[in-house]
This record gives sequence, C-alpha cells and structure tokens, in this order.
Amino acid sequence: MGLESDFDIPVLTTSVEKMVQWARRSSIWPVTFGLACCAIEMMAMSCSRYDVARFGAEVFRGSPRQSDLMIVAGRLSRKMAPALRRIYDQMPEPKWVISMGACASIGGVFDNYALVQGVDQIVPVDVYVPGCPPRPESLIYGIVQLQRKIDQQKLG
Amino acid sequence: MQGWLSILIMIALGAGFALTSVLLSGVLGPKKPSAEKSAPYECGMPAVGDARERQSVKFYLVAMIFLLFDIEVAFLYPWAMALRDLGWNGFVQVLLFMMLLLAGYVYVWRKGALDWGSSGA
Amino acid sequence: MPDIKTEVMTVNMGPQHPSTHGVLRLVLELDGETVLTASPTIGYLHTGIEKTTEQKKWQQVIPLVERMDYLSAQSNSMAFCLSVEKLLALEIPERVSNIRVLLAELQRINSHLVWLGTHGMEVGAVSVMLYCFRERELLLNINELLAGFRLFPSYMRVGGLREDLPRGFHAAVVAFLDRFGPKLDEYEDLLTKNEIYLKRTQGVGVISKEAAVAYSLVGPIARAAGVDYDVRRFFPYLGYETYDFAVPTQTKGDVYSRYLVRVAEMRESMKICRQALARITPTGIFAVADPRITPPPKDRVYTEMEALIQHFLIYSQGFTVPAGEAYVPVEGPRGEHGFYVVSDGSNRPWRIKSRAPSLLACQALERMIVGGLIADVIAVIGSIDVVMGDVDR
Amino acid sequence: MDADTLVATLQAAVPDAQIEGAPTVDPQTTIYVSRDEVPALARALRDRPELAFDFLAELTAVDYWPKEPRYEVVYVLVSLAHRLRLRMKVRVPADDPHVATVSGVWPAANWLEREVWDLFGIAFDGHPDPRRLLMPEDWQGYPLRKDYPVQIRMIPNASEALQVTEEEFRANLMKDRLTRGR
Repeated sequence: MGLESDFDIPVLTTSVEKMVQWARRSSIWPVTFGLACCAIEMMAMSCSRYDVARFGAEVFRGSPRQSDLMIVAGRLSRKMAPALRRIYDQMPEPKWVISMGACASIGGVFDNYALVQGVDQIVPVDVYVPGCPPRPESLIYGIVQLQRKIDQQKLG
Repeated sequence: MQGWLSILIMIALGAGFALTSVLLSGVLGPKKPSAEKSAPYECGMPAVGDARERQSVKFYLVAMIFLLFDIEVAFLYPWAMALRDLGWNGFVQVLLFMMLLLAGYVYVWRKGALDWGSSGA
Repeated sequence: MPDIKTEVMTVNMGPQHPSTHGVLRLVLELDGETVLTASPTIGYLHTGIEKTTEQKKWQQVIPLVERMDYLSAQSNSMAFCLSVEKLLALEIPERVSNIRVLLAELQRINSHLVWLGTHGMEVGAVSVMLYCFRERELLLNINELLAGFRLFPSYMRVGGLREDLPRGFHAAVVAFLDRFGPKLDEYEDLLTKNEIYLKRTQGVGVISKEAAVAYSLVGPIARAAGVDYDVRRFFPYLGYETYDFAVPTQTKGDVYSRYLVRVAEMRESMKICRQALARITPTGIFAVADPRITPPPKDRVYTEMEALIQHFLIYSQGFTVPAGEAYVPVEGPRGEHGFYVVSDGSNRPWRIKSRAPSLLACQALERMIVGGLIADVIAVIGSIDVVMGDVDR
Repeated sequence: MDADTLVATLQAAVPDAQIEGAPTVDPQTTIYVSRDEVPALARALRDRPELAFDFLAELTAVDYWPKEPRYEVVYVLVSLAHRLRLRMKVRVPADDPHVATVSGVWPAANWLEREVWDLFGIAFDGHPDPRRLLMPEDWQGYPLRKDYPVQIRMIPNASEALQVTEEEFRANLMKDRLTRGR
C-alpha cells in the first residue's frame, strides 16, 4: 500500500492519492439493482454465511445518489434498459459497475428479442462476474478485483 | 473559565471533523455535472414534475405539534439537573407548566389533528 | 381534519425500488399518505423464455424452465417433466415419484424462507432475514450435494432423475429437518406475537374469498382468504394422496393470515419430507427404463456398441414426443402452476406456456392496496410473494 | 362427472352451441367451440350451479403457423365445487384474429388477454384496456408468432426523454380506474 516508515517514531506516510483510493475502495456502497435470480445470490452474499460486510460493501443503498457501485444482478430486458442508463447517470461521480452473471454480461442462455445481449452496450462495465447465477464467493471475488482496480486508478 | 475550555475543544473538534470531511470530499471529488444526473430521481422513470411537489398540509401540522412538545421536553432537562436545590417550589412550577401543555395536548387530540389514517379515503 | 382540500400527489414506485421484489412498477396516486389508485406496470423483466424454448430440444428446456420462477426451481422442472411424461405416456417408477415429492417440498420450504426473510426485512424485522437465509444455506447445501449447483440443480429429467441419490443425502436431509423444527419456532417467537408486526399486518391488504376466486388467486393468498384450493388435494399427482398432511387455511385474507398460512405450510412440508424420506431407499432405480429417453450407464457405453449408439442418439437428437397437448397442475410455493405443453411430434416443443400465479397476484395487487397507507403497500407486496421472473417470463 | 356428461350438461345449458369434443391424454376434458359463442358459454360455465367453473386457471394462445386456421385460444377452467377441469379451445383464423373478451365473466382474464394481444396480436373486442402488457409500448410486431424471428439484432434504445409531459405520463397508465376517486 505504499506506506513508508523512515522515522523511528511510529508514524507512517503515504501519498494523498493512495490514501483517497484506499478510503474509496474499502467502503463501496452498492445500489440495489437486483433484477432476477442473481439478486437472490446477491442477497445470500450480503447475509451471514458469505458476509460481504468484511469487504465494506454490505450497505445496499436504495437510491443511486448515495451509492458508488452498481451491481447489475440479473437479466436486462429491452424495456428496462432506459431505466438502467438513467440510474447509472444519476449516480455521483466515482462510480463503478459490476455486471453480475452471464445474462448481464452477454445475454446468457436467453439469446432472443427480449434481452439486451450484454449490459456493456448501455453502461461502461468494470468487472464481469461469470456464472448463472454466480456463487456468492465469485461475486465477492469480483468485488475484490474491483478494489484492486480502484487501487491503481489515478485521482481526478 | 477552566471548566468551559474542555467543552469548547470538544465543539471545535466535532465541527472541525465535519467541516474537513465535507471540504475534502468537495475538493478531491471529481465533478462531472450532466443534465441526466441532475434530473429528479423517479426510480428509473422519466420525471413528470420537478422534485419540489406540493405536500399535503397534514405533514406540516404534525411537524408543528412535534416541535411544540419537543421544546417542552427540552425545558425539562435543565429543571431535572437543578431539581435538588429548587425543592418543592420548583416542582410545583414545573407541574403547572406541564399541566398547561397537557391541556394543549388534549385539545389537539380532540380536534383530530393526530389521527393520521384514512382521513382522505 | 377531513375538511381540508388536499391535492392528489402522484408517486412512481418504479422498477428500481428496494421493496418491489424485483422490477415491478407501481404508479400510486396519494392523498397525503392514503393510496387512492394504483396502476401496476410489468414487463421490465420479460425474457422471452417461451420463445426460446421453442428452439430447444425437450431435455434442454429444463434449465430454461427453472429460471422462470427462480425461487421454485425444482417444482418448476418437476411440473414440466410431469406434463411431458403425460404426453409420452411414461410409467414413472414409484421411487422417482417419492424423490420428486421430497425435492418439491424442500423447494417449498426454500421459497417460503426467502419470502419470510425479505417480507420481515421490509416490515422492519431485519434479524428475521439473517436467520431465514442462514437456514436456507443448509437447503442450498443439499442442492449442491445433489447436483453441485445451489439455485438451479436441474436434477430432474423427463423420464426420472439425472442420476441416483448421492451418498450422505439421507443424513443431510434428516440433519436439516431436525434442526429446522426448533428454528421455525424461533422465527414464530420473533414475529407471531410481536406487537409492531401485528399492527403493521393485521387488517392490511384484505382480499375477500369471492375476489380471490374471481381474480384466480391461488396458493397461500387464496388459502388465507378461505379458499381451501390445494392442487395436492384436489387433483393429486405423484402419489400425494398417500401422504397425510393438512392444508392450513385462514379466513380474514389479510397480510397476517398469509403469514400464518405460509408458516403452517412450512411445518406441513417438513411432515411430508419425513414421510417421503422414510419411503426412499438410499440406492435404487432413478429413471424410467425406456431406451429412447434414459441414456445408458457410462460403463456400458464404453464397452457395448448399441449403448454407444443409444447414448449418441439421445444426446444429439434427443427424443421425439408424440403430437398433442398436456397440462398437469402442480402445487408450487406460490400456488397452482404448471406447463401447458404442445408438441407437434418432433424433438422440439411447439409451444410451452407457464401458468404464472404471480402474474394474477400482481393484477389483484391494486384491489389490496387501495385505501391503505403507503407503508402498507410495502407490507402487501411482501405478503403476496411475487417473483418477477414468474410474472414476466 | 366424466367427460361426456360434462359436455352434455354444457350442451344442454347452451343449446345452439356446436361443442366438439377432442381426445386428451391428461385428465382435462377438451372441447372446441366456435368463436362467437365464447361469451354465452363463459357465462353459462360460471353461473350454472351444476357446472360452477368459477376459476379461470389459464388463458393462452398457440400459433400453428402453416396450418389454417392459424391460432387457437385456450381457456383452462377449474370447477372448485365439483373438482373438474375443462380446456375450452377456440380456433381463430389468421386474416382477422379477434375473439370476444371474457374479462366481464372472470376479472382475472384482463391481464391474460392483454398478454395474448401483446405476444400474439389476437384482439379481444370489448376489453377494457387493450394495451401491451409485457413488451415496451412502442414495440413493432408480435414476438410469439411463429414467423417472428427469435433474435433481432437491434441496438437497445437506452436514451429516453428526461422529462415527460403530464399527458404522456397518463397515456400509458390504466385507462379505466378500477376504484376511481374516493
């Protein structure tokens, strides 16, 4: 984490950027955007057995104004696409998107008229989590990968 | 003066922490305002009016009533601190004060300002 | 203050909302906090599954069918298999029927636990959700034991099961049933006599018996209103008439009686599970002996030529179902559901329509919430246990 | 009461209806009726005490595309009192697909008919609110028809108006309010 301790007194120094990114990644608040079966696994992830609270992401905010991560959990139909785009736009700026499950990433088993074949046609996606539905551990692994990604991001 | 210094330090620290975190996030946070972002949040649907819609007057009534009784409780705190040396005389005065507000409470209750449920339908 | 002229405010409880159990949009016209009218809009999760099934082979439809009502996956695949087996006129071995009854009842407990958890959290009892999901993980362990997959095991096949029961299956189910009984009493202690819960749910979202039948409501919602229609009693299938269990009903038809009916149903399901488990031998026949449908065991495929050909035919072309139509009603966690299957004699289904109890519950939602407060809308949506995958298909 | 006595009582209830039985594998008696007798039959089925089919379990349609008459509208009815199930099917030609609505008899049929209109294009005359149920309002074509492609390569329209006028908002709500006003 880039901490230097060259004095003998117990003081650590770091750069502003590393400190800000560390603060951002250790408490990512997801907006509840559960669409289908993946939402059930997302709920199971936030409950006591898999407990995403250990990674600081267990507060599911109802409104996009107070959240900085959107987990698209489920299959996105064409009627819901504008609503997804609007929710993404209404989130404050340091925001990230996890596309959870095969349906959100590439349309999954439903290759037909009703589904948007991949959420990345609508919103920029940071992490894709495979699985239909992904196990809670793989979603947590996705969140940890996102945290690593945030660590390397530059400020501003 | 000595006693007050610690309280002032506590207030300064509290306000200071609040101010710095707000200012820091204002300075460091990226700002990309856009028309979509400032549109009112309607659960994902296009908004009809703006967010400042007219509320029913019942909410205002309840707020006023709450304020009234909240201040009454606020007055009780200093009285409770100084209960020892106020003695029976202070107790009777507070009783009188609460009787007055109790009359107000009964009046509000009788007028029906408190029943919240299906006054409309 | 009835004489104050108040203006109507329109609130859009839209698709992205923490308590609409998915993507249901409700436009509410409010006078203060009282709901005047509500118009639900659905279709935000329409996945066109029925169109996709028309280009899949019969055995490939099972994963699609399980993802329609994703909280009752096992009873969905069972309903589909029953309809297709009725068309094929297959004689299903008794052991397979008992295993299917056991898995369907475990799925009912699984679905009711998710309902109790989310409904409790929306009414304010967050700890109920943590408890329910903790017990549900044990059920998901059993699914994982069966087929290595938590939510959609696809363990049932047309013509029986995918393979025999794994070792330790009996022990896992018995362990769950022993542990779940007292835990259910704990949940009842939390909610049944809880003053806040009673105030939030009694007399809320009432629907009368006649309206329940007129709006084709089934399952716990209808039984809470007094309609004692249970497909396991009225049109028994899979040998349900040989099990002894009660069908819990209430009369008032409000949110609280739906809660009571579902919790009592969980107890009945545990009784059925114990009876079914007693009848199932750890190993035995697990599929019908018809060579066109059930693939041969692997060791024979490696050694005999006919088994190899049969294996290849089944997995490349699949089997053909004689032309005709069938609909076998099944009692799922949300009431009667089933699959109206039409076949034109080829190896792909011609049309599959899933009867969606949640769709009709959504339609009757307006009658339940008009007149109540906006906080009651949240309790009522939680009580009708709507799964949007089932509504929009 | 088995299949043919059920058909006989129904025939007695509505004398001028041609009811044609059909073979079935599952325990539901299946009958074909012609299109313009549906309202009369529906009322008789629900109101006659000896029939008492007061529960509409399912209303759907099937598209037998190359065959003519092309569509079949299927009503699955349950009599809770007599524990009976009946499947009533109506043949609908391709050129003018419309059937009389039964949402007057069974209120549950309101959304089921809207879904059949939305996915098949079979109109239900007399329906209180004939709008699409599942697909977006401005969708072209009827997806569950056999000649409709399964996959259509179409860019998802994610941009929508930020602000909607009052009329547009009211337009896609339910027209007749079930419980208008106080």
